[in-house]
Amino acid sequence: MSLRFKTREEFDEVVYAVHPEDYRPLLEQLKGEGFDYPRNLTGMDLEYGLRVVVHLTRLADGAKVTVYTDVPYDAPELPSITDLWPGFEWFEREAYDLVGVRFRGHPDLRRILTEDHWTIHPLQKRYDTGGYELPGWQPKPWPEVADWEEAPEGDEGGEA
Amino acid sequence: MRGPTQILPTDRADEMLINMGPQHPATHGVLKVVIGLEGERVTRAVPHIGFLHRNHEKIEEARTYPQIITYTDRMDYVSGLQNELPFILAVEDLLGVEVPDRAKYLRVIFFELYRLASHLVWLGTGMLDFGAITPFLYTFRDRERILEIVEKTAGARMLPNYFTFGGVRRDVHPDFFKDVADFLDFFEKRLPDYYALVLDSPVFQARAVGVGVLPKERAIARGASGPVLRASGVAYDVRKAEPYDAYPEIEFEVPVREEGDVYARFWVRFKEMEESIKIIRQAIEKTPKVGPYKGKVPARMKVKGSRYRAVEISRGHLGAHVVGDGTDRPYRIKHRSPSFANLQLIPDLLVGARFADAIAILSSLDPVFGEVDR
Amino acid sequence: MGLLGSEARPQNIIVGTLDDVINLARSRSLWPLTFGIACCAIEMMAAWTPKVDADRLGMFFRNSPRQADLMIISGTVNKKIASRVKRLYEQLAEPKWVVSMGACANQGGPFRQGYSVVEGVDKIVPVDVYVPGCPPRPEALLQGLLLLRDKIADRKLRYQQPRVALTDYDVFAEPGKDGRVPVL
Amino acid sequence: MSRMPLPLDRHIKPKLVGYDPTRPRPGVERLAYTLFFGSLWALVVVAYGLVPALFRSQGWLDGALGFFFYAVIEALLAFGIAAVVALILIVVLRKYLGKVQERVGPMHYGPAGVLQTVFDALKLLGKEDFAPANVDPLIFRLAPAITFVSAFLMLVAVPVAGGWVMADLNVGLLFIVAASTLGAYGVVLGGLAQGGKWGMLGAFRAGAQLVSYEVPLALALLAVGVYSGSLRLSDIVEHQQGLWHVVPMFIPFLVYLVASIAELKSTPFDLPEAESELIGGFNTEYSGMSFAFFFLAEFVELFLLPALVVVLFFGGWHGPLFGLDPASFAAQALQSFYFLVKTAVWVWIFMWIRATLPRFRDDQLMDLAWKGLLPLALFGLILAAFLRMFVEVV
Repeated sequence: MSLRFKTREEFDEVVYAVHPEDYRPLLEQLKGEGFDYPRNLTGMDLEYGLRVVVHLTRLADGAKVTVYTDVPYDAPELPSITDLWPGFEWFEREAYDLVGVRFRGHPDLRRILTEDHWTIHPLQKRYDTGGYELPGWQPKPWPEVADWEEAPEGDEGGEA
Repeated sequence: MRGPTQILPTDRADEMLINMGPQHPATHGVLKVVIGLEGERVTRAVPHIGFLHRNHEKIEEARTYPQIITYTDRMDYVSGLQNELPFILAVEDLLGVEVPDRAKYLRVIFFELYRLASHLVWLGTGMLDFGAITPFLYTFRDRERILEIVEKTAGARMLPNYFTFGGVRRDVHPDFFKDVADFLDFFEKRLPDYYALVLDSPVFQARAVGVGVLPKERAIARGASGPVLRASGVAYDVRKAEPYDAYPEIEFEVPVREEGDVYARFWVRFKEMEESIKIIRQAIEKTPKVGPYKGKVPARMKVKGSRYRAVEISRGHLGAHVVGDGTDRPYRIKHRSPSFANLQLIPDLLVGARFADAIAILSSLDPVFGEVDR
Repeated sequence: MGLLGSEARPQNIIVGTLDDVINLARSRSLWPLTFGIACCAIEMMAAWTPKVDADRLGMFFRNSPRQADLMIISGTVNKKIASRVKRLYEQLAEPKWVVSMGACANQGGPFRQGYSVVEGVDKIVPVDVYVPGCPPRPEALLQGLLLLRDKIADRKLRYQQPRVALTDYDVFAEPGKDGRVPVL
Repeated sequence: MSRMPLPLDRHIKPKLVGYDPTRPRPGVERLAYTLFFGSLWALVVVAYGLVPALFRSQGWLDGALGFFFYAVIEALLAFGIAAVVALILIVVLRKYLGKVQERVGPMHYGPAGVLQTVFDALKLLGKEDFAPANVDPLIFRLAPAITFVSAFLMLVAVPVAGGWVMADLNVGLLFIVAASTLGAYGVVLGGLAQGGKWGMLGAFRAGAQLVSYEVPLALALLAVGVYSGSLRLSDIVEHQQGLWHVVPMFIPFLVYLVASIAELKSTPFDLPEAESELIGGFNTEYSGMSFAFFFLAEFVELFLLPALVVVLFFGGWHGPLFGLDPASFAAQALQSFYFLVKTAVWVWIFMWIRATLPRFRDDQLMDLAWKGLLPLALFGLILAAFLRMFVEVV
């Protein structure tokens, strides 16, 4: 089965928007292409779901890629990539802690920055700065991407 | 469960678990490491962080772009000014702002001055962990001179909030270049003292050579950066890999050492100080004497798009991932901090070492908890 | 309490004089605890280095809270470390003082509205001197320490040390359940 | 908010620090050091010279009661010397470290900061002497006393001038070794009794280190005993009349120097305390006066171990007497002055080492003791025996 993703050029890097089911196969392919250095892993809340953005680089020639994928609120699960890049171990823990993405297969998925007994994921947009639930906050509808050959709508950095 | 994390008692009769930190003089802040000891040998090391988690990323979503620069200063507070740059570069990319030449060189000078200041703090506190008090006092004395120079121009000592979109916030003090040149001459005379007290000291060499060896592959896979990575034989420096500001026009070397032990990490930072001196000297020469210090920036900053930029601060690869939604406040900012990635090496490096070595290794990683916990 | 109480001022003139002498000694020999939290810790260290050198006022760092008289809260106290700060305060041997250094320790500083920050260390431990600044200069910290010295030793001042924190703050409270006014 | 007292301190104007670091006051400091030295010398003259002379001239020593009072007074004076030495050395060390580190050290309380230690001592007296819940109370309280007493015991056997010694033991060298070994007990017991993990680690390190370095230390002392033909310290000093022992006994001297720094637990051998590793090691849980006794013992040893260097290797009290009769009071006072000056120089060298070097690791420490110093000390012992034979034959 071919991988479902869209690529585009942004500044000096190649950006891959990928279907969550093909998130790990794509990254395995990139690892095979020699992207050996883990730059960054960001978790973010887009008000219709959660997004994970992975930045990688290749030390040999400095090529850079960005991979992102969206998961819905009710099933915020992604396969872990710590076995490909062990450097993402704490980054995934942080994304779980602050945003709430659960990584399957992570060796030690605990909260890292906040206390273990907390229940909220404070960087989600449903909370205000102080960690209180915003009154009347409603999630937005999921922007359906019917065909991965077309550009997914409204994924340019998230909507206000 | 309420209350601090309970550490389960060990199941081995010959192992003793100790909680090192958050209040421990050798943790450089508020790191907590649960260390299992078998005699003096470390059998396990579990780091716990987050004791300085200050919700940087959440609170920055509620601030306008110029306000956020103040917050970025407070991440790696030892090298305060350097933290502003990745965020500023990312926003400049998204806005398409041009930075004038003079501002580029001024940024480089300040950037490297803070690298010197930060390495001096590291050297002093690192030698405190080795049991020597005197280098600490010497390095802080030299650091004060740097801060005085910065204060004359920027108005504050440690966290000056001086860089801004399109350049720097104000022009430098008339004495600035002379002061910096004087300081460099003074500091070059001081460096042999530090070599004698630290790198060439036989006691230090006995403690540092062959201790805490980090293999090259492991360093890359763990995402280590900065002197920790370069001491393991990888010549990855963001200043060379993705140059920013005036670095492409400046000649400098990236010190690399193959051993990957504590001594190599100390050596790399020493050589970086020497390279910084060279860079500042070149930058002073090449700075245009007249010219604008700030480019044209739209008055109402409406940033749209997503951008990740990185710079090489004293501790390594500091990145900022800025996502704007077209308003004057960011939708999401993620700071990728070097010490955060470097600290993942604690279990790799500490297990099997002796307890005194564990302290030495921690000081050679040089974490700053403002950026680890953010 | 030590050999002689410091809060109660006895009527007996001899004991009273001895009390003054002990207070004088206490004020002249303040040993702070080595406990740096954040940015202010660097400036706290700078206050003991050649340019300012608080050691000339008889202060030097002790690493064990049993031997320290003074705790300088140098940085942001967040909810994860609040219980530890409270425990460290309880571990200090009497008599003990607390200096809150910097805006974060005074009232939360620039991070005041955040979900993980305790809005001022005086919510969990009693504070004797507040030093403003973000971060305060080493000289400002020194001035705060001199103020504390004069507070301890001054007979006319009759300084009553606060013995309890301002609030019975729940150091384990989760954000959203800590009873603060929401920030909207 | 109602629980906070009213801010009565609004009128306080903090006295600004009216001190210009670029303008030190060497005159005042020199005067202070002279006063320190003079007061110590005066105390030594009183304790070793005047009081015994008074008792002897009045014939009070013959009766049991007179001897009892003599012993009590001497013990008090010895304690006084130990206390004064510690008080002086603490402030001198802090000022010396300041000088090395380009700052000034304590200087505001008293002229040039001489009263700083007095304030510290008074404060520790008024500080809560806290014992955590899981300590062994008897041993926890006893350990600082053992440490201090052992340091203090060594003082008894040290001769400061010809005939000026509190107890002229014929087994003086063995007594010194025994007393310094006793000090290890205090440290180890104190670390173990406090029930904390840092204290326990400190106690283990202290036990290993002090016991290991006792061996080369004792062998070095033995070499001196063999060479001079006596274990009595005053005989050893007399034996150095022509040539100081440092020349023929150079190897035992080096061994003794390293081992005594290890006994002192100062850098580069400060592993039992190891402030940056073990918080405070064996004294982590001690506060108030218990801690002060550890502190005091450390500084009494900082005086006594250099004093033993002088007694054993640098000719003790010997120096030019300018034609005075060696048995006269004036000559003895002059000799005690020479002794104190030599000791001061060695104390300075010990402080210098302390200010300069980083710390060794525990296994390197053991390597140095058992693989380096012990063979060297044994060689020194054999050398001493050969030299002795040579001297006796010639």
